[in-house]
Amino acid sequence: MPLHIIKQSPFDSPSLAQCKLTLSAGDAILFIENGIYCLNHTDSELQKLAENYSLYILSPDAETRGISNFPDYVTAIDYEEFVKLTIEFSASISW
Amino acid sequence: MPLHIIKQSPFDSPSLAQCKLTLSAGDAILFIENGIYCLNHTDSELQKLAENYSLYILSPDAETRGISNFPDYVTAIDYEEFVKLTIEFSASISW
Amino acid sequence: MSNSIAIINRSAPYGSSHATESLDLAMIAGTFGQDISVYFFGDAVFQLIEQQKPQTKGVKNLSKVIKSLIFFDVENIYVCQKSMQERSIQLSELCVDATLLSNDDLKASINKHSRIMVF
Amino acid sequence: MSNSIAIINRSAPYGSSHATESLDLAMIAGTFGQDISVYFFGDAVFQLIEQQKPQTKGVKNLSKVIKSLIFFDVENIYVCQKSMQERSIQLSELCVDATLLSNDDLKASINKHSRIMVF
Amino acid sequence: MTSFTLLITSPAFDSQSSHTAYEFCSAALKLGHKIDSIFFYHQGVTNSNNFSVHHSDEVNLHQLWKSLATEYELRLNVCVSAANRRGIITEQDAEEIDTTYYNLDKPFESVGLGELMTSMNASDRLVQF
Amino acid sequence: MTSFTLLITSPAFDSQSSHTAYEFCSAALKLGHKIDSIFFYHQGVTNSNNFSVHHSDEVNLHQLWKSLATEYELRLNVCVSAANRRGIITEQDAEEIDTTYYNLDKPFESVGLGELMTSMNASDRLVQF
Repeated sequence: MPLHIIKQSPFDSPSLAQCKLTLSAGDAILFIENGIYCLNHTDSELQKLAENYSLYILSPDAETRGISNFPDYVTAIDYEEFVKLTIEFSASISW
Repeated sequence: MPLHIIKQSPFDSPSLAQCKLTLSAGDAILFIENGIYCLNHTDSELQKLAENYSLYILSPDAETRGISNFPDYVTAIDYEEFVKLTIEFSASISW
Repeated sequence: MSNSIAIINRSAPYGSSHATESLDLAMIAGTFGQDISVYFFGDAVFQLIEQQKPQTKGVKNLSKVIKSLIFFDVENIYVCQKSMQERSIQLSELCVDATLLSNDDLKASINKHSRIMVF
Repeated sequence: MSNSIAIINRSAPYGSSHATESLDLAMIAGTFGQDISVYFFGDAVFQLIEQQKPQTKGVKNLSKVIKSLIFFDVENIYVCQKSMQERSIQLSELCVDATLLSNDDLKASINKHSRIMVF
Repeated sequence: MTSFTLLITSPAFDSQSSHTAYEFCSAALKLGHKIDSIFFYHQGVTNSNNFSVHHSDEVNLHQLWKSLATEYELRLNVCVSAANRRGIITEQDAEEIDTTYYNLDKPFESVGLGELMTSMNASDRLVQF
Repeated sequence: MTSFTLLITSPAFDSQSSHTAYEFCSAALKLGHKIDSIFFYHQGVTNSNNFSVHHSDEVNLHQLWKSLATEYELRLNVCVSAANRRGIITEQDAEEIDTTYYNLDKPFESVGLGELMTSMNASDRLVQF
């Protein structure tokens, strides 16, 4: 059960697409750095992912980029909660 | 009339897609470095581009990557011909 | 056209150093009296979001840097409309009165330049 | 599973330094007797092409490096079948007898590891 | 308490990831966790370059790492081959190329990749930045 | 004869682009063209770091630039701010931070971005790598 950390823009890199190919039941995804822009996907891709996986967003990285209202299917967290997530999951993959 | 230089893989970056949005009649495209992998597109995208634009490939970069048979719609060139292309066209864009 | 400069930005802000150093270059070009156009294309449209609030000490708010371009005589600022649409960004979210370009206008505008740099 | 290492390669060779330093790391892990699996995923499948012929002095032929992994006790080499198909690469073009994995098998295999690195 | 190895493979200035690692590390330490080592590999080695000079309004990540390492007695391990290739050398490396100048110094330490294996084996978690 | 300004914004070791620039530059010179300047900006400044140490079987691009510059009297201009941020400093920069060590030396020259404007205006073509 890895924690998937997406740190690149889905418009600029294959990170989100590659991560999706390796998701299994019980996995979680955390969006940080330019991975925050996954929220700008028009096709409600994240909403679909949220049906099967827990989605988190690193709040300071979102605010830096001008995003302060999060959709209700993602949980905004801080660095301490980021640390806790990496402990809760047995492994992490930084895409 | 710019020469478009594509140096990133089309599977890994938006370079080819972005270049396509800025192409005008008379432009040429040169594939170098990981841009060589544009030849691996399955959907015959390059063949379509070749109908309207001149396509070149930097031969040493292709051979490095194990590609020595080029489709007939791309012209293989060396560094000296690369230099000549940048003179022939009034500007270049390195994607 | 002989010495006109186009800077094509295509990188998102903060994740990398592209935006900062590209804007530095644009300001120097303006200061040196060059004929310069700055394009925001692809992920670079994220640089224009007004509500940016860098949470890290020592990281510049890029929307403020972009607003200041005019003081360095960088007046031609163009935004790719298609890139905004793809990223669900509204005109009202932008920090400057930039000129929105359709794809055909974007091509025509870039093609006027003989010195083109991509960041 | 506690200390098993997975290295996920996803970068094309030569254009960047990812492949070289990732393979260096795999060899050291093998030498140190770690339980290691190496995955070739996305553009990294291009690293496996047999016919690579670096044209620059001082650039290593990566297919030879990959063939030598076995001598460093790196035995578990996996390739994503879907990535090969997307890039029109045939099995006969590869430089090693790697295990081809379907998407479901790839997931299951990666998930067995507790130390996962991406290059 | 959980023990971590942090692997940093992104460049100091050209990517946000090294800064993310710094914030993550600070948060983990505040929560009382242990950082077995911070291992700088690939482009991450640029964090160890002590010639980094920044405008007064910019972050100097190199200095931040140094302060954090001193406060918490952290191990800042830098892969020697990856560093050398990128123009980052210790006093000993400098001697070998007949120069007296160097830019990799304490608390950063130049080590082999084997140290990463040792640290991973001793830690509960590996996180890459 | 055509005159060129070459702008290098990619890192020396971590991308192939700097090497492409070197091959392009060599070919242009062989064909009798003029290189007004090679301008290193953004991550391209890492080409100027004279601490780069490579295995004997690896390319040392820093040395290749030096040889080419000496042979053809090329101008290797390095943007001072971009270099400093990435831990590349001249003797003068070193004095300002109270150290005697530095890693940016002739034939590479530390200059401002204005030099790029001057060079572009004097050249027939700009090519970015």
